[in-house]
Amino acid sequence: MPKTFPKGGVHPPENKLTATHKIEVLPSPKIAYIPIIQHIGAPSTVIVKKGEDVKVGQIIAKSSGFVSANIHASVSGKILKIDETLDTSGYKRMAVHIEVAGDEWMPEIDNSTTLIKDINISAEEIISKVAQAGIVGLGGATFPSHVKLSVPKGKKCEYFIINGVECEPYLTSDHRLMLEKSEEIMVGIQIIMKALNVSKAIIGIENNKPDAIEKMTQLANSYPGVTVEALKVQYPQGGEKQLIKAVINREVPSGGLPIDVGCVVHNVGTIIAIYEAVQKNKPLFQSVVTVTGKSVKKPSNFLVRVGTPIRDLIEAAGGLPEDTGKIINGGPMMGKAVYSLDVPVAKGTSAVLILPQDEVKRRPMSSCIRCAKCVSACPMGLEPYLLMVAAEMENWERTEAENVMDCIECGSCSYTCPADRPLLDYIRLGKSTVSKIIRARKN
Amino acid sequence: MSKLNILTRGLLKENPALILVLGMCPTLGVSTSAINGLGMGLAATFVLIMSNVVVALVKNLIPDKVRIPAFIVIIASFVTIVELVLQAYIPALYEQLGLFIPLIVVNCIILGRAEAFASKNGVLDSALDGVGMGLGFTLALTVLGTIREILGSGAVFGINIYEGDGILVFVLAPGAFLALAYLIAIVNIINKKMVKK
Amino acid sequence: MADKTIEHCGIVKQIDNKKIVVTILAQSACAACHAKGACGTAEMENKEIEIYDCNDKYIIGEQVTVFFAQKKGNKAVILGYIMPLIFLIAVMIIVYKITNNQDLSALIALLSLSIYYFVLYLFKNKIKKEFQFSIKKNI
Amino acid sequence: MDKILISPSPHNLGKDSVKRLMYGVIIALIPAFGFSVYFYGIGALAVTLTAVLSSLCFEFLIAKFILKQKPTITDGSAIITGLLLAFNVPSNLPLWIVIIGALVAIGVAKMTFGGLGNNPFNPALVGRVFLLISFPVQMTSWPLPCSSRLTNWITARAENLDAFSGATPLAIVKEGLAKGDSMTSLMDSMPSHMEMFYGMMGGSLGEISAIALIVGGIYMIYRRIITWHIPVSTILTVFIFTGILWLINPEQNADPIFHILTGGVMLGAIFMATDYVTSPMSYKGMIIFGIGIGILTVLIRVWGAYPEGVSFAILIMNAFVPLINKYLKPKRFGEVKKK
Amino acid sequence: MAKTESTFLSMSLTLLVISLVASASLGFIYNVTKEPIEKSKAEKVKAAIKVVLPDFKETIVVKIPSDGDSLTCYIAVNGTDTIGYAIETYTDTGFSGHIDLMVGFLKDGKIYNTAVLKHAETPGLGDKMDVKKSDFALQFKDKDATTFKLKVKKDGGDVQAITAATISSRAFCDAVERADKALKNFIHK
Amino acid sequence: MNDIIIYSVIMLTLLGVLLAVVLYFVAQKFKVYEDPRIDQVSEALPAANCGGCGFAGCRNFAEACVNAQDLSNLFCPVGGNDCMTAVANVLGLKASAKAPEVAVIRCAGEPKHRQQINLYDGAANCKIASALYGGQTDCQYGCLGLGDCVTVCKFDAIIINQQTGLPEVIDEKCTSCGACVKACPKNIIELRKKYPKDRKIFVACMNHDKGGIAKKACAVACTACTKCQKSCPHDAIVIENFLAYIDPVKCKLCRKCVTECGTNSIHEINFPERKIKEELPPKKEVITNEDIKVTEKIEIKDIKE
Amino acid sequence: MEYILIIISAIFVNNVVLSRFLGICPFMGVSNKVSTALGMSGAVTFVIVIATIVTYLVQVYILVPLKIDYLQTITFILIIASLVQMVEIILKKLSPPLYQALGIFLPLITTNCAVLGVAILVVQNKAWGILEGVVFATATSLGFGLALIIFAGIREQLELIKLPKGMRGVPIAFIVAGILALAFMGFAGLDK
Ligand SMILES: Cc1cc2nc3c(=O)[nH]c(=O)nc-3n(C[C@H](O)[C@H](O)[C@H](O)COP(=O)(O)O)c2cc1C
Ligand SMILES: Cc1cc2nc3c(=O)[nH]c(=O)nc-3n(C[C@H](O)[C@H](O)[C@H](O)COP(=O)(O)O)c2cc1C
Ligand SMILES: Cc1cc2nc3c(=O)[nH]c(=O)nc-3n(C[C@H](O)[C@H](O)[C@H](O)COP(=O)(O)O)c2cc1C
Ligand SMILES: Cc1cc2nc3c(=O)[nH]c(=O)nc-3n(C[C@H](O)[C@H](O)[C@H](O)CO)c2cc1C
Ligand code: SF4
Ligand code: SF4
Ligand code: SF4
Ligand code: SF4
Ligand code: FES
Repeated sequence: MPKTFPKGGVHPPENKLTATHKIEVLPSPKIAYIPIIQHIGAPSTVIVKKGEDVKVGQIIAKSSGFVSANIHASVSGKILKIDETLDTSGYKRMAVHIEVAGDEWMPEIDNSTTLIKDINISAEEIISKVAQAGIVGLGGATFPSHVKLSVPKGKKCEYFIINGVECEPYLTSDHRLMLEKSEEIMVGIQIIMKALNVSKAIIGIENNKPDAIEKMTQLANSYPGVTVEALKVQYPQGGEKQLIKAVINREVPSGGLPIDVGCVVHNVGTIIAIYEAVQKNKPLFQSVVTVTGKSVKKPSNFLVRVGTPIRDLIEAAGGLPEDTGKIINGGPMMGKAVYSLDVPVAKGTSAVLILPQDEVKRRPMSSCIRCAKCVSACPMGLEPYLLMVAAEMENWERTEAENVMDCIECGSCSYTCPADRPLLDYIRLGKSTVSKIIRARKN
Repeated sequence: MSKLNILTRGLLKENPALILVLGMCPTLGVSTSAINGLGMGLAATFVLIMSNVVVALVKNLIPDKVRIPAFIVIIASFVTIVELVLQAYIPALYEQLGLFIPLIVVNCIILGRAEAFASKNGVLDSALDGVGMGLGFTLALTVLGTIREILGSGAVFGINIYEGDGILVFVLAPGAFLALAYLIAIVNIINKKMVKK
Repeated sequence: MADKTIEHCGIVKQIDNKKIVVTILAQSACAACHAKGACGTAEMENKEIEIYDCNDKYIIGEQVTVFFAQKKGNKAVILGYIMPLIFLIAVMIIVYKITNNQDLSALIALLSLSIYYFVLYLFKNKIKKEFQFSIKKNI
Repeated sequence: MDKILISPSPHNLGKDSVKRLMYGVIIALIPAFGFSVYFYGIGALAVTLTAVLSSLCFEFLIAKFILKQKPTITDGSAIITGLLLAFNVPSNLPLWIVIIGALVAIGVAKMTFGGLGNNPFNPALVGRVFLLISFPVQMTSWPLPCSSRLTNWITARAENLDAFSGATPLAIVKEGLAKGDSMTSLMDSMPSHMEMFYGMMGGSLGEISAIALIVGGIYMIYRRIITWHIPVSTILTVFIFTGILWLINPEQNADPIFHILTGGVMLGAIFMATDYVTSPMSYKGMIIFGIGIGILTVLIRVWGAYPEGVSFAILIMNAFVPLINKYLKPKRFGEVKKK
Repeated sequence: MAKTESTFLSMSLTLLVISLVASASLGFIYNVTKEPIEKSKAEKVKAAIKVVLPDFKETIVVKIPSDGDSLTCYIAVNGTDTIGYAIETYTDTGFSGHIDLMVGFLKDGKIYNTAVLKHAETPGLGDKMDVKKSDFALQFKDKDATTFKLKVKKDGGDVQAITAATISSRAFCDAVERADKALKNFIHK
Repeated sequence: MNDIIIYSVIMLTLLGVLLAVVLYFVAQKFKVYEDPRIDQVSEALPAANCGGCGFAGCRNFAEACVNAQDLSNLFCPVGGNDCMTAVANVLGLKASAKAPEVAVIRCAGEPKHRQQINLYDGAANCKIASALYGGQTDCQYGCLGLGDCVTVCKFDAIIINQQTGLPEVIDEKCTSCGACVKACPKNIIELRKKYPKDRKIFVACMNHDKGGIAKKACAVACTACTKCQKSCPHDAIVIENFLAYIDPVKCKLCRKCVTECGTNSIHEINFPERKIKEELPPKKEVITNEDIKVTEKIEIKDIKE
Repeated sequence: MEYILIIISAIFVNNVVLSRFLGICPFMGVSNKVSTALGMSGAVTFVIVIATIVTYLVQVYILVPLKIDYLQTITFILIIASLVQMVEIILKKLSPPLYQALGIFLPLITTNCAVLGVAILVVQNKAWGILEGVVFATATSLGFGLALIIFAGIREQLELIKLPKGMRGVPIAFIVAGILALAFMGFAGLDK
């Protein structure tokens, strides 16, 4: 029996349409819109001005704190303006508009494909390079990676876990990266193991990617301490708490972080970014994006510059299909719906999903039949039906008492509910209200 | 408040059993048949009127802090009288009502009216209030008893109205709860409509 | 956790140098009752709670929330009602086994409750420590 | 192109719907229904049709005219209630009694609470127990099953009413033991275990054929309509508890296989205890719920006034469901132990 | 009139006076009703005896032993003629426990009639033992326990039980049998 | 016979005295009877238990009143001044007077005024929708039309107008409890001073964007053009953050600004028809089916009792 | 064995609330939250047991010998009323904090049908001595507690539900009680 996490989870149809499509490089857009908030944490401060010329890889916004990240130009050209632009949040936020001219890179960046294996800098230097390069987690949360690499005093990291699960249906960017950049990943792992000072690294990959498992296992033989764990296909195995449970059978305590059980988890994309930052001085300004959907003419995996409007990606994939109902930035379970094609790709964008109306239009909800399917589906052992009612009745004490803050917003509950109740919608409302209350209490 | 109002509000608008939901134990316990309901209702009415009158008479003599015990003594005396009289002259009813006769003492309606009305009003008003509330209670019990008797044993006041046994549950405990629940619901709705008008 | 504490609205009545007295309206069975206006037995009773440890400043007449742990409430019930009950029944059974006289054993059991209460009295200070209330300001 | 939709995640929708689940249960009930028509003929058909149709009617009328909601009779839950009510009564029950049962089940036990999903008690069982207590005579005289009914089923219903009155095996055992007969002699007059497994015995029309019910149960588990927790824990508890009693005194107690094959244990455990609305939400809770049903069933059967106890046991445990839900929470991931 | 203040004295005094008045008047009423109460109790017994026995003039009350307990037996006489025996019997095996019956036997030991004095059986089921509710009790008329087995048919006797109330029927038989046995014992002695 | 009476008398009298003694102790030492004024104050209150006063329920408010030294900070918006006067009379204090208020909806963006750019398909709840996106139109400030304010109003005083997709306040029912103000995630609802005959003038817009952007998003948006400000003879209009606001205290209902506004975003309500017909952009056109579509899925839940 | 039958009978078969209809007021009034229901049943048990003992002794040693048992009702109610108050006084005097804790934890019941009803039932049963009486009283209160707690659980669940308008509050509570009583009928005969 392949390992998996023991409780909850669902198994939606996988639909990995682009699993065999090689990553193609998409040319730079005419105008790039680079948002200055692309991560969890404090927004960065813009350090360029309108009219200035920038080069690829040049810092245009500086990290404004420990939990924050630098933002680099992904294209070269002239800054048109710094203005409010619609981003994936659905709100207008500040972005730097760059009119592309040529493709001039910062000189220190090594733009070759040669693999550099030797790691000859110290752990501290690695972390500072990662921070410099503005790397954030590409697994979805876009949490600044250098924070995770700086293990707090008193804690010890025993395992470095590589998240190659890609449990979301449709998405294949991590899968392709594992096939096409396997060596880089291995070197990246070595770098991070050095930074974290750990000797054991485990790559978790779900069984629906046998080619990736095979390739990584082969390579792992020549890298000491690295092993590959094949996992049963089960959503949300990619959630770091579930992954840790599945791989080393430890439970991150409620309200805790992976480091509390001696783990650090990184996504494979993040690892490649770290490799490039450390070995090639290349900051994070590109992203591998799966553009897919059942009606999409040419579903593909693209390597895209940050700031490219998703319109360009969709065009490259054969244009917007007639029956489009929803455009999603990310996977169908956790991604964000967007309604404008002008939304730019950000660091954390891993997919643009175009789903037809009849597949995504929600059915009207009926009353809860207490079937407990949501309870058995919840990987966190919560009772979604109860959380929803509590949030609906605005009984925040109860919502909090029922551990709403543990919800990882995986959506398994809403997915599974036969009465089509918008469980997660209300649970999120509960979470945000309760966290406000908790914050107010602390002050 | 007009005298008529005092007299009639207990019937529907402030019906002690159906609107105020007081004295539920006897209401449920003795409403197995219309006649039992009527008997219990009248017994309670008697105690209610008498205690209201007496309380209204002596209300100023009683210091505030012994008010409740004094009322209890008064009420309990009348209950005992009812007990003795029933036993002597209507022994059949006495046996039917059983435990619930002494329990009139703790019936909130009686103490409640003594406290809330009689201790603040004159003798005549208190008597009228007693009559109104008592009849309201009696009405509720009789109606409930009739419903349960018709459904449960196919009779009204012991007179058969259809053949067969009826739906037995209604003379048993669950039927009491169910019938009362719907009766209260209906009366509530009617009352709300009347208030609106 | 909301589910595990009991809260009551109260009003600061008196403030000494160390102690705050809060009056709360005990939610007696009747307090929630729709018919309490018609019913005299309703025990609308003000209870006074003394609070010893508090950091914030309060003023007389201020609305506060008094709360204490559900667990302690259960403990209070056990100390106040369940333990004496068990004690009573135990004494009754023992005395009955010895004397074989039911009524006597009942009487003795009843009287023996005073022993229980005496013991309770001895533990007065401990109990006082146990049942502390806390207050917080109403937001 | 229409407007682009937006909504919070997830954007993927599962394919389960209330209707699919309910009709799944109805499909699972078909084998048992087939057996009962085979054994009881037109009586079974008439009672079942009456129960289902009147359940639908009452639900429609109440929803439309009293609650003023949009009637939801197509979701299938009222059909299940009707079916299961019919399955729990004798096939010769006068139809007007069946209609009263449906009224109580739908009107009192379900719609009074606001309809599907809100009722704390199993509607079909409330209907059934209501009838059992109200019409003890009619509810406890069963026709004997007889396969010939199918061939001449036109006349069968009329005959059923008086000619073939029999008792359920459990009632025979209870009476017999009360009279002082020994278990061995009672068992001799009883159908064999194999016959009971098919359903050759007296009883309510849907409860007799264990095999048909088990097939239905397996189908529901396969389609993930129910999980195994409640049926297995219930049946196992009955088996173990009666097994212990049997081992202690085989002359006074029937054997455990007899107990699980008779008196609606199968029907109750597989179809009625598993009703979503009235059963606990966590696996732990479901198992406790099942054990509770098992123990109560045996208690009532062996020491109580009723020969059959499943209906009461389920209803009583229904009452405990909110407490079970309150105190038996699923294990939270990464639960921090409180000191 | 001003409201009386709550002082210790006034409080005690009021309650004292109220109790005094209450108890005195209660005592009075008790005295008045005492006789009627006793009379009505006696009436009830007398009425029952009249039902269960043919005409008679007077009764002699005796206690007759019945395994470990004793039953009240009213010997009905017309002058010196013994008409029959009315026995106040009971059973504890009713569905709701205790049942009191009056059973009348003629001189030859035949049951003349029965009457229910007190029961708490379920209305609609067990309460059919009352003649007013069903014919169940009539089947005991003119039966002799030596030929008519006082057991319900399910238990191998001759009594047709009330449908769905076998327990009550059984209890009824038990009470009648108790009276029968006690009487036979008594007469034989 | 007489024994019985004597025993009875002794028995009951003893008990009576026992009870008196017990009660005496209870009364003397322990019981604090509830201030009877709490009941009286409660009676004067409207018993709506809406929380508009800032307390959990009417009774808590009554308690607070009884315990307070003065009533200046205590006000029941539902009962209004009459009610507070009654309370003050009971307590012998001075009532705090407050101008009666009424809720107004500060958004007029009907479907025909603002172009719908997407279709919200999540849970029908304004808070959820607003946490996710700016709404179904380009205006990030406008009403979402999902009716949180309706759910929360205990007096059935707000309804969603099926044609405009916007909430409307029924003035007679509104008690100015403020529940809707708290409920609206877009802060669209304001409690405004109640003028005679329920007349009101206010800017029905919350759009803080610059004029051009605002105007593009919604035809009736306030563009902060300052025309109204200039026209107001009472200096009642302030413009802040690209949005005009009419100070209800200063406003004298002269209606000058209303005609001045180029985008028709100042609303006048309950005024008599103007004598001189002015060129005003038509207020309400025939509404097409297309426009109502958005509001169809609003499920207005039962108001909790 | 006899005691066991009394216990089973009082808790399940003839449950005070569901079959004897005693103590309906606290049943309806206090059973909103499971936690209070639990505490409440503890308190009720104590009060009922004490009241039973005292009234039994008074009945057997005072009322009956003096032939004034017709004063039963009035004596019992007075005794119960003072007893409850006395317990309070004692607690308050001995341990004010404990008293305060109980005060805000528990709604207080002084007199209700159940207390008086049980006292009367016990002295009415001629076959019982005081031991049986105490067992009966305890079991009855446990039955009261059981009903109260189950009921509180169901009501907490119903809180989360939109009930039809007319049924909210008392009517739905009675419906639940009715169905509960129906279910409890299954225990019939267990006390034999
Ligand atoms: C407020 C906050 C603080 C965090 N602090 C740390 C940290 O100190 N060390 C660390 O390794 N990760 C830290 N994380 C990162 C989380 O462990 C987690 O990796 C990140 O939120 C992304 O996880 P996800 O993609 O599963 O949501 C922090 C996250 C948040 C939101
Ligand atoms: C429900 C859920 C599913 C997730 N699925 C994946 C996944 O399939 N692949 C992945 O790399 N990260 C996934 N994540 C994010 C991880 O939890 C975690 O944040 C990430 O692996 C940390 O690596 P990063 O900091 O490099 O992003 C998921 C998170 C959640 C909450
Ligand atoms: C609430 C209730 C009350 C009952 N009352 C009686 C009764 O008074 N007398 C009786 O014999 N059986 C009564 N029964 C029925 C018995 O429990 C039992 O089912 C019946 O006596 C079986 O006898 P049968 O063989 O005559 O059907 C009652 C049942 C219930 C549920
Ligand atoms: C697995 C399953 C079992 C069910 N069992 C019952 C049942 O025993 N009785 C019943 O009335 N309805 C049953 N239903 C239908 C439905 O859940 C029931 O009517 C609700 O209780 C009504 O709110 C069942 C439904 C499912 C899915
Ligand atoms: S409650 Fe949260 S963690 Fe649980 S299934 Fe729903 S979204 Fe996932
Ligand atoms: S899955 Fe849906 S219907 Fe089932 S319990 Fe959860 S919320 Fe209710
Ligand atoms: S409209 Fe708003 S302020 Fe007015 S009553 Fe309703 S919720 Fe209260
Ligand atoms: S005004 Fe009402 S409908 Fe509009 S957004 Fe605010 S709460 Fe929602
Ligand atoms: S009437 Fe029985 S407890 Fe109130």
